[in-house]
Parts: sequence; C-alpha cells; structure tokens
Amino acid sequence: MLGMSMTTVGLAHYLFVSLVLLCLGLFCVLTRRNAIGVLMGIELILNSAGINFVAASRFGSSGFDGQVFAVFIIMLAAAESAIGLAVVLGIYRRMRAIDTSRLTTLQG
Amino acid sequence: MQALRWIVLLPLIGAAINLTLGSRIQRSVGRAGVAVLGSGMALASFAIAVTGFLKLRALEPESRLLLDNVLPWLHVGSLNVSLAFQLDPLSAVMVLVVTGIGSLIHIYSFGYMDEDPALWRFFGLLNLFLFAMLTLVLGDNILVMFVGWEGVGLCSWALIGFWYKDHANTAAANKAFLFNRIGDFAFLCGTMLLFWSLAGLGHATLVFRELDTVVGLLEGQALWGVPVATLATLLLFIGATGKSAQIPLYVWLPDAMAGPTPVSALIHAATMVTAGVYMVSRLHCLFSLAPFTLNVIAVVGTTTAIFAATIAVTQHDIKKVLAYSTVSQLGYMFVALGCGAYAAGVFHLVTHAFFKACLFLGAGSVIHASHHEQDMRRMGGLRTKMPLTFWTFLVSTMAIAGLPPLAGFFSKDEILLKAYQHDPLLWGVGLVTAGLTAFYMFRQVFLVFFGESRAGASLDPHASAHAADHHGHHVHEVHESSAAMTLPLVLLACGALTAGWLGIPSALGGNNLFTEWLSPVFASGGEHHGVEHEGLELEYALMVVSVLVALAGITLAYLVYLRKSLNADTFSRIARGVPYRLSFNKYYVDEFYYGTVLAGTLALSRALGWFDKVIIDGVVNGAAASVRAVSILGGGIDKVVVDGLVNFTARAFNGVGGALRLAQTGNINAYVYVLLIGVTAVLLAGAW
Amino acid sequence: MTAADVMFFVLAALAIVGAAGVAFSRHILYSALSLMVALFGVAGLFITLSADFVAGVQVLIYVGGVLVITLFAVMLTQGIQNVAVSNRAVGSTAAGLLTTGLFVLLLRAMAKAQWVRPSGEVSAQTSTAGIGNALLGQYVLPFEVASLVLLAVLVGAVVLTRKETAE
Amino acid sequence: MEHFLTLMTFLPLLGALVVLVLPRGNANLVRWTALVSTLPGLLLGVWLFQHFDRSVATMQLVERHAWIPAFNVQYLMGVDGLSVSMLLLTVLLSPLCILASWGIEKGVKGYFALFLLLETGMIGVFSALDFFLFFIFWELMLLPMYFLIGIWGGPRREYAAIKFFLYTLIGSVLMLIAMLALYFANTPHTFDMMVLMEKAPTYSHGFQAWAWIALFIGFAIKIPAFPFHTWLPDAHVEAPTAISVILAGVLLKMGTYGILRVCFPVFPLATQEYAFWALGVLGCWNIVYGALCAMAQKDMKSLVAYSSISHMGYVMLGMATLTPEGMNGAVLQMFNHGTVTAMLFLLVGVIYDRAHHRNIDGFGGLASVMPIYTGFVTIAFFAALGLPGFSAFISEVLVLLGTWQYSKPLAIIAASAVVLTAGYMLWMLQRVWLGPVNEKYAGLPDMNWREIVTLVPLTVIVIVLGVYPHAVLDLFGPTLVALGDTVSSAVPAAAQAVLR
Repeated sequence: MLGMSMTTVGLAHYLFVSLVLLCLGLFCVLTRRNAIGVLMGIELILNSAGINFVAASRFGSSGFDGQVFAVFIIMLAAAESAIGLAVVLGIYRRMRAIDTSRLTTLQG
Repeated sequence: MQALRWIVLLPLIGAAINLTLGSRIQRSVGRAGVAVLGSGMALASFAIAVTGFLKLRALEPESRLLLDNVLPWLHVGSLNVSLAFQLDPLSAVMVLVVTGIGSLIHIYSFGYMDEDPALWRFFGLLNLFLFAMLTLVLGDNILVMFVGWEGVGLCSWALIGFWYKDHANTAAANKAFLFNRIGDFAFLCGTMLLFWSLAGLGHATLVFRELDTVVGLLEGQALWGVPVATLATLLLFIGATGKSAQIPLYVWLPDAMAGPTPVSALIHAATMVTAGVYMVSRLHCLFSLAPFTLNVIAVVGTTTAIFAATIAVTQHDIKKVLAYSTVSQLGYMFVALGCGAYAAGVFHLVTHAFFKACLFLGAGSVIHASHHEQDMRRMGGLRTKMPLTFWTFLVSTMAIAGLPPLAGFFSKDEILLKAYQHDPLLWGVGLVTAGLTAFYMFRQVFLVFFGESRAGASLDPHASAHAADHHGHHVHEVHESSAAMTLPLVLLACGALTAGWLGIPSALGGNNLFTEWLSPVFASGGEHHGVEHEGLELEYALMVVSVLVALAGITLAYLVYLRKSLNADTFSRIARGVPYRLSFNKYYVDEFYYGTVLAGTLALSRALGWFDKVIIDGVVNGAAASVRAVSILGGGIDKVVVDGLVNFTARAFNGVGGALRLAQTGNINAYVYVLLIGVTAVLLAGAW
Repeated sequence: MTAADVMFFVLAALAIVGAAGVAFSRHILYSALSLMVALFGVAGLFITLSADFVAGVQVLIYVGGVLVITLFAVMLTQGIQNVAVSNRAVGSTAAGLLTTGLFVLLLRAMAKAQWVRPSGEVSAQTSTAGIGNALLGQYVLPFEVASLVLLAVLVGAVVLTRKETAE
Repeated sequence: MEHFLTLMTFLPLLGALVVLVLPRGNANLVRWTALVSTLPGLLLGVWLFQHFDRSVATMQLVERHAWIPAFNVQYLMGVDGLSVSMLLLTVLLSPLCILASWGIEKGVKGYFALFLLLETGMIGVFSALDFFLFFIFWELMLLPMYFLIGIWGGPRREYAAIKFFLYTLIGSVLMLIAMLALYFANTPHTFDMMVLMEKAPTYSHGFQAWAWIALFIGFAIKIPAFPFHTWLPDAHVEAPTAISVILAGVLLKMGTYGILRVCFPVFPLATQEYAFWALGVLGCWNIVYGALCAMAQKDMKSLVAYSSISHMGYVMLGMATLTPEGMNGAVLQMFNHGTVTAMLFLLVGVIYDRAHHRNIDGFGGLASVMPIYTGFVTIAFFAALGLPGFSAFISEVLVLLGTWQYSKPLAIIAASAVVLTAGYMLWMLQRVWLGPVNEKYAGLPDMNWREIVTLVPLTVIVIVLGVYPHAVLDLFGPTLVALGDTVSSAVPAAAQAVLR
C-alpha cells in the first residue's frame, strides 16, 4: 500500500504522518471556537508542511533547501503565533471574549 | 526708440505701486503721496509723449514712424506677434490726448476725491487705465491693441464700481464690462477672420503697418458668399460699437456714470470710448475696402447721434445728459469714419476730448460743491457761487454746440461737410442732431447755473423720498472748488476754445494743420479730398446753416428754461406724451435687453443647470426608467430614481455585494470552511 | 525493522496522538499540552530525517517559545482562576466529513504521484554546517527579509499588547 | 542624472513613509515634514525646466529597466515637452496644496501620507512611457484620492467619493481593455508606448476605431467631458480645498494628457476620423454648456467646478484642430487652467475656512472686510475670464485661432463663451465681494501669511505667462508640432500600399 512497507521507512511514511497532522490541524481550525485553539490548529498545519519539506530534502537530491525552508517555516510560525496571540490578547481586552463566533465585527 | 515703452510702463509702475503699497503710502506719507505718485507718472508719460511727438515732427512726413520692439510675445505656427509699440502721427495724436487730458484729470481727482479713504486705489486704477489705453493706441499690432482694448474694459469696470458698496454701481460696472465683452467677442472673430484670410494668401500678419500694405489682397476673397473685407470689418465694427457706445451696444455708457466723475470724464468721455474711432481709423485701409461696412458705420453713427440726442433732451441727471451727449458725439465721429473722412473723425475726437472732459469736470465740480447732488432740478443759480466753473462750463457748452470760433465748430462742420458730400440725408440728420445738442446743452447750462437756487426743492412725485431727505441739510454750503479742480478746468476750457484752430479749413483761410499732420497715415486709405471741386460756396452755406441751427437750439432753450415764455410741459404733452415718455425712458432699450437677452441667457442657464443636475446626472431617462422597473419588480418603489445610471451602477454593485455579504460572516471558521471546500473542489476536479 | 524504523513509528505515533489531542481535547489547557507532545514528536521525526538542526530549532522555538506564549495567552485571556474554560467545538460532523474527504483525496493524490527518486542513495550529511552555508549563501536575501519580518513582529507585538493610552 | 525621473517620482513616497512613522501627537511636525518632502520635487522641477532640451521632440531622461520580463513589462520613464509642462505643474502645486492643507486637524498623518502618495502617482503618470506602468500609476492615484475625498470631505463626502471612484474605475476598465488589446496586437507583445506608436500604421481600421473610442471614453471621464462630467461638481464640492486644487489643477489634465500621449500617436487614423466630433464639437459644447451651468450654480465651488468643465473644453477643442496654434494653445491652456483654477479653489477655500459655507448669496461686501483677499480674487477672476495680460488669454486666443482655421462655426461658438465666462465670474464677484457689507461677516480676518504665500507664486506665474508665454510654450512646441504631423500625415494602410 502506497509503497509503504513495514521494513523500510521511506518518504511515503513521512508524507502520511504529515497528511494526518494537516487534517487534524484543519479539523482543529474548523471546529474550535476559541481563537487560541484556532492558532494551535494552524501550528499543526505548519508543522505538517515542515515535515514535508524536511522529508523531501532527505529523500531528494536538492541538498539543504528543504531544511532551510523548514527553518523559515518555523520562523514564520513563531512570528505568526506571536502576532496572532497579541491580536487575540488585544481583542480580548477590548471585547472580553475570544470566542470566534462572537467576534464578527467584520461582518459585511 | 526705446523711450516709447516708458510712455506705457510708467503708468503701469505707478499703478503697481499704488495698488499694492498704496494704502501704506497713504497712511504714512499722506494722501498727497499717492496723488503725487499717480499724477507724476501720468505727467512723466505726457512729457515723454511730447518728446516723441517732437521727434516725430522732425522727420520727413512720409517716414514719420517710431518703433519700440519690447519683446517677442507669441510665435506659434503662423502667428508671430511681438510686444511692440509704434508712434506714428495718428497714435501721436491719441497719446497726447490720453496723457495730456489724463494728467489733468489726475490732478483734478486729488481735489474731487478729497474725502475718499481709498484714494490710493483710485489713483492706482487711473494709472492702470492710462497704461491700458496707451497700450491700445501705441500697440503696433492688433493683438497688443486687443490687450489694451480689454485692459481699458477692466479699468472701466473697476472704476465704475469704485464705490462698490452700492449695489447699483457694481451692477453698472458689470453691465459695462459685459456689453464691452460682446463687442470684444466680435472683435476677436473679426481679427481671426482677417488673420486667416491673409494667412491663406501667404501674408499671416497682425502688424498694422504690414496690414496696410497687404489688405488690398483681400479684394475678391469671400467667405459664405460675403466679401472677407466686409465681414471682417463688420465684426470689428461691432467691437467698436461696444467700446464706443454705439447702437446696439451703447446702453452701458449712461449707466457707467455711476463711477466717480473724473472717471466719467477720462474714460467715458475723452479716451476709452474713442477707442472704437481710433481702431477704425487705424485699420482704415481695411475699412476702405468695404464700402458696405462704411455705409453701415455712417448709418449707425447718424442713428446713434440723433437717438442719443433725443434721449438727452429729457434727462434730469446732470451726468446722464452728458453721457447721452457723449454717445451722440461719438455717433458724429462714426459718421465721419463712415464717410471715409478719417481725419475729420479723429479731429472731432480730439476737440470732443477737450470740451467733453471739461464739461464732465465742470459737472463734477458742481456735484462736489453741492454734495453729490446730481439732479438738475435741484440746482440753479450757481453762476455767481462758482464763477470759474460756470465760465469754463459755458465755453465748453458753446464749443459742443458748435459756435464759432470754438473747437466744436470746426470739427463738427468738417464732419457735416463730409456727410453732405457723402449723402445729404446724413447731413440732414446730423444737422438736426446739432440743433438738439445746442438745445439740451444750454438747457443744462440754464438749469444749473442760471435762475434761482432750487437746492433741496422737492421734486415731482416720481422722485424718491430718500433723495429729498438726503439733501435737505446742506443747502447753503455751495462754493467754488479748490485750485486742484479749477486749474484743470481752466486748461481744458482753453483747449475747448482753441483746439479747433488746429484744423481751420482752407475755406476760412486756415490750412488745416490737423488733416495735414494725419495725411501720411490716411494717404494710403483713399481718403477723398472732395473739398476743392465742390466749391467754397457750399462750404460756407453749410457753415452758416449749422450755426443758425445751433443758435435756434440755444434760443429755444433760452425761451423754455430761462425766460420761461414757453412751458416745457407743452412739449412733453405732444402726442399724449408718448414721445416724451419714450425719450425719458430711453426708448425702453434697457428693458428690452433685460427682457430678452439677459433673461433669455439666465433662463437658458437655469434650464441647463437643471438639465445637468436632473437629466445628465440622473442620466438618460431609459436607464432611470429601467432602474425604476427593476426596483418595482423587486417590490420596493424607489424614490431616488433620478440620480440614474451612476446610482444604478452603484446599486448593482450593492446588490451583488449584498449577495456576497452573506458569505462575509465575520466568522473565521466560516472562512476556513469556504477555503477548504474550495481546495477540495479543486483537488476533486484535478485528481479524480 | 531497524531501530531507526521503530524510532520512526514511535515518534510518528507521538506526533499523531498529540495532534489528535490538540484537535479533540475539550480543555484548552490540555490542547496546549497535547500540542507540546505533537511538537516534540515532529522534532523527533526531524532527527530521524537526519535534520538535527531543524529538530533543535523546532524544540527551541516551538516548544520553548511558541508553546510558552500560547500558555501565557491562555492564562491571560481566561484568568488564572478559571483556566478550565470551554474549548468547545462546534459543527464537528461537517468538519470531520470535510477533513476526512480531504484526507482521502490527498492520500489518493499521494499514491498516484510519480515520485522521482534520486538515482543514487543519498547520504545523510550533518546538516548544521550545510544549513548555515545555505542560509548565508544562496538564501541570504530571504534570511535578511526574515530577520526584518521578525523585527516587525517584535515591534508589532509590543504595539498591540501595550497598555492602551487614552486617546 | 541617470535616475532623475525615478527620484522625482518616488521622493514624495519616501516622504509619505517618513510621515507615517512620525509620532502622532505632533501635527506641526507632520505638516512641515510633508512640506519639506515636496520641495525636492519642486527643485528637480526647476532643474528640469532649466536643463530640458527645448529644441527636440524626442524623449529625454529616459530610464529603461526590465520589470516583469515574462510579460515584457518594462520600467520605462521619460519626458518630452508635453510631460515636462505637466510635471512642472504637479510639482508646483503640490507644496502649495500642502500649505493650503495646514488647517486639516483630523487624521493629519494619514492625510499628508495619502497626499504624498498621490503626488507620486501623478508624477508617475506624467513620466511613465510603458503603458502598463502608466496604468499602475493611474490607478495608484485613484486610491488616495478616494480616501482624501471620502474621509476629509464635506457632508456628502461618501457619496461624492464613491461617485468619483466608480466613474474613474469605469474609465480605467475601458483603458485596461484597450491597453491589453494593444499589447496583444503587437508581436512581440509589448507595452512600450514608443513601440506602440511606431507600429501605428499596422493596426487595422476597425481595431483603431474601437480602441480609440474605449481609450477616449476612459480619458474623457477624467477631463471631464460632457456627458461624463457629473462626478466633478460633486467631488469638488465635497473635497477639502487642497484636494480640489489637485483635482482641478492636475487630475483633470490627465484626461487630455492621456489623449495626447496615447490616442493621438498610437491611433492617428482614428484620431483624424473622430477628432472633429469627439474633441471639437464635444469640446465646444463643453465650453458653452459648462459656462451656462456655472451661471446657474449657487455654491462657489460648484461654480468653479463648472467653469473648469468649460475651460477644459478649450483644451479639447484646441487638440482637435491639429494645427500648431490650436495644439500649443491646448497644452498651454492645460497649464494655465492648472494655475488659474488652483487660485480660484484656494481663494474659495480661504472664505470657506472662515465662514464655513460657500453659498454665493450668503455673503456680500467682503471687499470692505478683506481687501487683500479681494485683490487676489479680482486678479484670479479676471485671469479666469481670459483678460489679456493674464496667461489664460494667450491659450484661449491660440485655441480660437487654431479653431478658426479648422472650423469657423466652432470657433465662433467657442469665442462666444468669453461673454458668458465674464458674466458668471463678474456676477459672482458682485454678489460675494461687492455690495453692502453683510454684518454677519463684518469681523472676518483678512488673509494670513500662509494663505498669501500659497497664492503669490500662482499670481506671479499667471501674470508672467501672460506677458512672456514662451517660457512655457517653448517647452512643448517641437513635441506638439511633431505630434500634429504624425497624426495629420498618417494615411490608411490601403493608401500606403498605393503610394508605394
């Protein structure tokens, strides 16, 4: 199945793990009503992307490119969570809530 | 000659200083400061003009031309125009009149405006006017002339409305400017026609001395079936009727009397209004090509002359009488031009400048002394209280009435002679006008200076109560004006007495210096010298007739207004008073113009304004209607259909937006849903 | 099955379980802790991919940084007293269906894809030096941009969270 | 000066960034910074004025870099006489407008940053030679304008801003379509305007026709030509003073500039075909219609707005003639209208700042209250009604002269507007400034130094150009002669074949 054997761990394994993480992250983003929860879901999605990069780098022939991108992803994730959480805090301070179903000021 | 530009520039500098820093000068140096600056510039300009004149006279008659090329102005395509000034015998005459009389009026103004807080503005504008007028007469091409032409319009506007707090004055100012502009519009069209017609012949030029040589080529050219020369001259003449107050554009001039009296004297009697006469004489080569236009000019001139004279007979306002008299006299000048007697027209222009300026200043002196009373029915008996004013006024009145040997006699007779040679009918009308002129001018003299003082007298029921109140309390204060005012009066009266001697015709033993001086200019224009072959008898006869007619007019005035042996009312009741009312109400021309042209324009403007706001902005009925249909279908009746297509577009966007808005829940999760569904759909489409 | 493979399966399980915890936990604090587990798992996976530097970064930044601020945020927004607040999930069914659908789709895409294998066996190299060279060589510009981004984030975070002055 | 134009274009943007990072509390610092950041542009403009080669019609100071090579989009800037005059106008008006905006209190930083962004957009439009770049700058201008009207405007600002935005956007869409059509009409595909011009003879007649009309409508909205003009009075009435100045002084010129820059050289045949109706007759109609509508207005600003419509008609009419007189007159009129109308709007702004309304019938006798102000008003009004001695006279006379040769009836109708213009200008002057003093406004202070400083340069220019118009005329003379020749000498491809 999918070129995945129990004996040699290859690219497909990693991709599978990454896919599971992605889907869980998405699920998290979709269902959470807590803004911080949503952010955590995004972290998961980013991590899954990171796994993909590093795996591709390991099993491909493009040197360290993948790893470099993984580093960038981590960096971006950090930036994103810092800002995201700051925003959440700001919102909380203003509206005393971080429940996304109540944060609908942007409704058109 | 470089000095020419200074004739023009000095008044400009004076104007610039007075209009910008004048109020400070007036505060720190005093009223005399601004007056000296203004008058000094005018006098300096006059001095340069005199030297220019002397220089010109020293030259051979054929080569009398001084040029000053200041600056290349416009050189685009085939248009090549410089800011350049020229002094030839014709412009020399004009310059001397403008700067000479202008200087005197500057001096007079210092006395007349002695109570006005904005003296600096007055002198600034007077100087600006001199600048514009001098540009007009010195400009060496039509475009530079046009600068002056419109410039004098501006100054006239500003000076008529000098006392701008009174609504009537500003209305008169605007009226003057607008009627002038109508003329300017025609002038511009005429210029363009002339320019392109000549350009088509390979001589694109607007320079007068070049025009003189090339306009002959226009013969045989036609536009829309009309000879180009005729069309162009007609258009230019309409311009002249605007500036020189001829039918049909004369109505602004009587209203222009709202300005201070020195302004009326300088601008609306002596100089600006003669611009049309100057322009026609300047372009006489062109006008001579168009006999039809000349006939039109002669007819318009005579009609205006008698028309204005009949109005002047019934007016009560001392300045209104003079204003209509000016219109009438300008008509005379145009008669001369129409008869091809350009020199005679210019001669009358010069003499008229002297006596009419003197009359206006005299009237101003009276008005000033009687504290801005202008109604002649409340004057009278001023002869003894204001002797200098009286004598100068009388001299000028005799001059305008055409009594020998005063200035008006010679110039008017020359015109009447030329008119007779051209068409006896013109002469007849001119003669009647002369009689009327003598009558109404002496009516004025008798009413103002003779008899008992009627100061403060109540008028007929038509007069406004306000005027009576206003004048009740200074009955006794009338006295002669100050030297600053009487000196110019005396000088001008001397001019009115003697200016005519420049042009004593050969029939009376003179040699008509004036015509001779101008002959190099008009030689090329085909001026006919018809005097010799008609014989001297005719000339004498005409002179005698005209003097007799003038005396008759004076006698009538004497009988009616001084001896009172004839009652004025009997005249005004002729034919149930219709002629009197027509004359008194100026033939209702103003009302006619207001009712048709002005009201029409305003109505059109309002209609278009409405059209723009409601129709265009509400665009196309169809679009609006369709929007309405859509909104009715939608269940709501829309009231704001008017704003139309624009708003329809907006509404369409709004509708789509409203639909899309539903998607815009503001809920993050919902957005992610949409995103994911989209991604899945793409994957489904791609991968399956 | 080598030891490395065992390692992989253990770590993968760790990551997936952690992720599931994040996604399904009812308590936001538990979610955060599960996230930590998942992140550690991913870091471990990086090691098995001989990307030791990335793994180090992952641990340092994520576990040490991101997670800590997340926890802080949780505390700050909920108040220390009642951390046991809801982390309720709504519309799980629809979301579950959608994600499952996506999962299947992507899995299928993965299976169908023609993976290009490098010809020779790729040797695992020590990555730190290589990444260092790459970062300061080929990727120097993105690296600098990244540093700017971080700077902006720093400033932005400060601006956003500072005490609001009266306006 | 290799990057002259780039420098000129983007210096204001730099200023905008600086303005944005300034502390919020210090409004004066923001104002001064904004003013200072427009000054280099002005200095560069002066340099350009002195060093611009007036004898040739070719592009100068050209900068060419590949930008998006995949689509052959270039960063291509350059100026000829036409653009130089417009650039000068822009850099001249910008600092004056900043001075005129001194009284803005709401969102000072945002206002000045947007204003500087707008300046970058305007300079960019006038110097871009790549159609794509031109379009980018064109759109770049739109956005700040929208916000400047929509946020800092009068009571109906949102309506006016949206109207402005929608109108201009429709124009942009048409322009975009024509631009892409041109791009694909050439192989290799290109946006390079100079190449587009060279290839002009190869475009088919049908293509020229519809593309010309699309472009024309796009530009006509900006001019604004009847019947696309109704956004203008609304936008003017609602916009703050300085924005009105920029709108009338520079933005309207972009319409006519675009026609001269794109429609004329790229589609000479279509220009020959449509110029009479689309530019000549419509321009003439604009002149008379705008003047009559102006007469009916009750708001000073909307009166001036309609007078703009009227005056821009001269530009269209002059362009239509293709004669050197007409075209020079048209471009000079663009410049003069920029300065004169700027004066008018600044002056209306002065009274609006004091009385907080602009109702023509609500004043009276301001001349006694504010003499200096009235002096400037008189100069500006007489300049606007084309009095000789002021700059607008020269351009109007040139346009009329050119038109007379082109079509006499049009010239006569256009010339008749001198009476109408005098009518509404003087009438307004009489109602607001002359007459008895309205006691309600007897205590208004006269102009302050800042206001005088904004008006004096314009006054000087208006007078100097009336006496020595060649200071500006020389800039674009050769360019326009070349342009006129290009258009009038173009012959249809079929005829070309016969000629060969």
